[in-house]
Amino acid sequence: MNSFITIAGVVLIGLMLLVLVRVIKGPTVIDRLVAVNVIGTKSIVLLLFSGIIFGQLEMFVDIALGYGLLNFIVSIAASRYYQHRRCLEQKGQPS
Amino acid sequence: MAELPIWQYDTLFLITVVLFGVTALTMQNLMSAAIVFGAYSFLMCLIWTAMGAVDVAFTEAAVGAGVSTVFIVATIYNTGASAKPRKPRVGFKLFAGAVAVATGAFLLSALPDFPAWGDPQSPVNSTVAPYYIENTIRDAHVPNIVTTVLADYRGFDTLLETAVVFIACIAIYSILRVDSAKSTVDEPDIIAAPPAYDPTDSLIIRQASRIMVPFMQIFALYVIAHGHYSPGGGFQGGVILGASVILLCISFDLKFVLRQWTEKKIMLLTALGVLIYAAVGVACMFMGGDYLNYNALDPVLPGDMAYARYYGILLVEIGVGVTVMFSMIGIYIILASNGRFKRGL
Amino acid sequence: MTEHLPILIVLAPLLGAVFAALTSWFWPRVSFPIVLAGLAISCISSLLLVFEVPASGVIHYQLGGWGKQKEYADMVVGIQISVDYLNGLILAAVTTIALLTAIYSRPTVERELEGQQRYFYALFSLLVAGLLGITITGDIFNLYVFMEIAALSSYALLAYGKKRATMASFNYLIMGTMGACLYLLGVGFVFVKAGTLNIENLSQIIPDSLFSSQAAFVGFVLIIVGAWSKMAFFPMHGWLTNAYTYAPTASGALLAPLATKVSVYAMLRIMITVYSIDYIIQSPNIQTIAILLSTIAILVGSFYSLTQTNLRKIACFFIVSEIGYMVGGAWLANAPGLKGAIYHVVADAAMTSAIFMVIGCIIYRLGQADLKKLDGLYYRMPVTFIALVITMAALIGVPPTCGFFSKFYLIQGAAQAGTWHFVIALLISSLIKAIILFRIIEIAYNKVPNPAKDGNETIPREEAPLTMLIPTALVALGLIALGLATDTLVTDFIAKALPAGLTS
Amino acid sequence: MEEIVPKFNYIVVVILMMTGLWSMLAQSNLIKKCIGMAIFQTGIILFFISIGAKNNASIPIVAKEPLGQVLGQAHAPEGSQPPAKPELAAAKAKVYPDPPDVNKLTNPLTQILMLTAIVVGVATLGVGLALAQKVYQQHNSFDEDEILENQTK
Amino acid sequence: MEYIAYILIVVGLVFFLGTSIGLLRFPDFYTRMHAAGKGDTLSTVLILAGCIFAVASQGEMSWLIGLKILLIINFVFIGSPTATHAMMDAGERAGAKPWKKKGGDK
Repeated sequence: MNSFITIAGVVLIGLMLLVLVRVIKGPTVIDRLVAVNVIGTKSIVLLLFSGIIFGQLEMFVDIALGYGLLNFIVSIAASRYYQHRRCLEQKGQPS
Repeated sequence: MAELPIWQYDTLFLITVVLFGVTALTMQNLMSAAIVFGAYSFLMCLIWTAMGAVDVAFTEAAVGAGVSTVFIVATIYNTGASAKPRKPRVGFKLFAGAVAVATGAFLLSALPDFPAWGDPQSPVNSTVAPYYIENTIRDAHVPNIVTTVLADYRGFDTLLETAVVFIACIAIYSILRVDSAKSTVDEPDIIAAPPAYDPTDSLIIRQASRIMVPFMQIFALYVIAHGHYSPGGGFQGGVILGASVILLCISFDLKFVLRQWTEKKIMLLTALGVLIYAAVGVACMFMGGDYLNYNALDPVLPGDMAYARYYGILLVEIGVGVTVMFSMIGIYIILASNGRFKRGL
Repeated sequence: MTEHLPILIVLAPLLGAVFAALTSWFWPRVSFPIVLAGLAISCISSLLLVFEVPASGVIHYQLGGWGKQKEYADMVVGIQISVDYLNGLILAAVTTIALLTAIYSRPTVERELEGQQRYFYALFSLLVAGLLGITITGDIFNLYVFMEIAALSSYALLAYGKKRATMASFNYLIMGTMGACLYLLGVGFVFVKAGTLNIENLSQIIPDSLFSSQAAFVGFVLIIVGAWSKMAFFPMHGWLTNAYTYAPTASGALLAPLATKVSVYAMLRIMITVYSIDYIIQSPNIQTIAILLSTIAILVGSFYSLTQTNLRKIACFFIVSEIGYMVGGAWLANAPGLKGAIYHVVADAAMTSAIFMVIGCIIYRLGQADLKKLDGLYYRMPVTFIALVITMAALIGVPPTCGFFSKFYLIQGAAQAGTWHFVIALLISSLIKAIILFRIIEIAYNKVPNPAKDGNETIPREEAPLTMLIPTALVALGLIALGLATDTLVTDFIAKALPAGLTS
Repeated sequence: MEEIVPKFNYIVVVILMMTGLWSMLAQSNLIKKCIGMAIFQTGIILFFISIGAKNNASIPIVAKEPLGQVLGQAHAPEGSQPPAKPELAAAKAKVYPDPPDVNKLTNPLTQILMLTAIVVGVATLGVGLALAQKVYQQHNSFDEDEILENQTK
Repeated sequence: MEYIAYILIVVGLVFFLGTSIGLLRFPDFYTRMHAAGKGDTLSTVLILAGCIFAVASQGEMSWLIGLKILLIINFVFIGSPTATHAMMDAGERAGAKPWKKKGGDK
């Protein structure tokens, strides 16, 4: 079981690297935001995987829960920023 | 090389994290840099779990996901996001690069002298640390060694750490606070287009936060109280509590929160937490022990000597939680409202 | 309660600050007396402790009651604070100057920071707590935390100033954080090889087994460079002048004498106690580099001070050169050099405090401190002017002020080590300070303004208010008193603070 | 290669720290300086956590079997009569017969140090951002060169 | 039990593969949002559910852990779509341009 979880985790990280490409490339800020949000959600999963591998999931599940609760604050804050400022692709605003 | 439990994760994360760090610094837009920096701290949190440092990971999760990126976003909201340098500064950059490379080479010159990674017999792991691992349970009945060392063996550090958070809050207050009633300067109209933003549009966000916030607060209290048995404690719980209020600020309105948490309340409670912590120490002194020696509190706390430490740790964790929660709220509100405590992100 | 004196030194200002922050929302007038009381308690306890050290030896205080553990090779598992000959003296100096500055600062704060002084005294007190903590702690990580406490409050105190202060404070934040980070990294490198953070344990482990370790060497260099950038030593001195020049008077008067000196103390502690003098002698390369850098620092500071016209900026460049004295003296690594360095830490704290207080008085009355506009200062503010002359004399090194004796020891040490360039730099720096003194005298005493122009018969006497004048006069007189007490200070305290191996 | 593989961590740490240091020195944008500062700090934290890691070791929380019993002991007798002190101590002795194996738990000390360092880092970041914001209010720019031009004007 | 865990995690990973490819290959913000918003939430929920079974199969199941993972699923289920909504709204208001076929109506 553990080896399966380890491999699954590695695959997950590999796919996260694909998302990372979008973070680096992403033409506008909001594309990056989407990609980062995906990475944040997947971090919860990886935290639980680590817990299973360490064999002490009850310790890690708290962190994952905290993460799950906090994860979307950044996304909402950043989207609020664009809702108010509306300056995604203005002149002189490199992205 | 013997294997760490999950070195595969660790190696991959390390490479990724360097990529993220470099990416965050090369972005030409500050919002991008802030967002990538947020992702950077997600990954840092994972690295620390992979190395077995759960409390650190929890703190980073709370700080990275909860507050630090939001602080940067709040600052950019009140200023501007462009990071195009006016001058290229090529020569200076090369010079700084040379300094950095030289420093790095100097640091790496000590590499052969280091113990191998994960060696249980290295000096760090075999000099003082075994004391903590072997005696925590006996001294304080707290299974989470990190909590005991944090609040008891090195409790003075934690008092100062709480003081640092408190200082940060009052420092930011005194740097940025402008009394808009007295200020002669008008509020800079930083929002180019007038905020023709109808708040009813955000019904979904509001409802979602309305569901999440109570859970966050209950969970944070659980984290503070349960820090003796699982990762967590005053700081992490305090940050989550603070983040829950910050979420309210973001999804509703700054005014909505300020109706409940006035400036005065926030700043007073920030100081109160440090006072709780320091007062526990002073109480120890008056009952005949050294400063922060919770054993001296044995007569007034239930249980045996070790339980006096157990409850002493709980008391100071509450103090840490209070200070951290209100400092985080205070810092966010000051940054987001440009020091005016009126409206903001 | 006497056994709790060591912790009271730090705790009193800390608690004073917290109470001041609380009361500032209800009774703003109360927070200043509370801070003053905290500083006074701290001052009294440190003075009591200094005189207790010769009687009872080094005083250790275990926080949380966690002391040495027999079964674990006598390692200290908690945090220990300790007072010995070296830091007892500096504690007394820091607390006294802080108390005097607090009394002094009241009128200037009320005038300069009107309407925004809610947390000023809380931050003031926290800064003092941080500096005292750096001095008293016996744990290198704890030292880092105290460093950050002092640093964060000083950023805020400096940013209280007018327009350019903010950017200067930001630059200070970047440099200060870099220094603190390098220090922390150095602690990490030491920790890798030694496994403990307690200074007492480290002072046994490092000379025993780590003299040839490259990691310990890298750690040493990083810690020293970190301390250097905190104290604005030569290549990293850029932040200091702007930060202190544009700060409000009260912040400048507190920070300029204390913050840099305490960093010098931290460096001395790492050099003398944690590593040992033998270690410095064994690694001659850094010794040469450090002495060379301090020579350059002295020269750069002195020459730049000659080009300035703002008295505050001149004083800031004096600090840069004085730092060179102390660092150079410490790295001479012989008995007279170290004596001179330690003595100069105390003396320079008093001298810098005096000069910044004098400048504060001048600014309070005249609104600026530009050298060219000081004409007739002697007739308008005689006490202030005399204090300025005494201070400048001490900076030059005229006997019987304290400046003379510290220079005497430093030159003796440099001669013993054969580093003549350091001696020459010291002399040039004295000469330049003398030039500046004569310029001041020429402007302030010889240029008599014409009173009839203003419609007055005589030049009006307008000294600063007494709460400012008395501390200024006290510190200026203290310079002479320190000079007269040199003998007792050196034989009873400083000579005993030196490591045992050094013969004089 | 045998030198590098077990010490791969340290190399990455040094790269991270130097990225941060470079950014603090060279970037002209104030916010980026702040971000670089944070990266430098995380590099140091990573360094400390790396030196405290142990092979085949678990997280520094004492094993879970006794945990449930301790929970029962400590919190159950809320309404009922709490056991007398010696009894409780005896029960403790039963629950934790041996101290935990040192090599099976990672080093807690480095983790505590770094908890403190993270908190200090956030505090510094906050103050840095506040100062940057104030600078922006005065000069309407985050660019260091532009601010210098403004000041000398 | 164990096989249910395997299946759930693998299916979750497949969905995540779809998400990443979608994020990488789709041409504009709105279509990427489509991939990220749905695939991400679904795959996370599936893998987390897989984790519940994985823990159960190892015999470490305590109702508390199960409950907490269910709570996490709940919060991801609330939080992730909310974030998606907020980002989409922000993108639209801030003026992200939808992709048009090259040579289409210009």
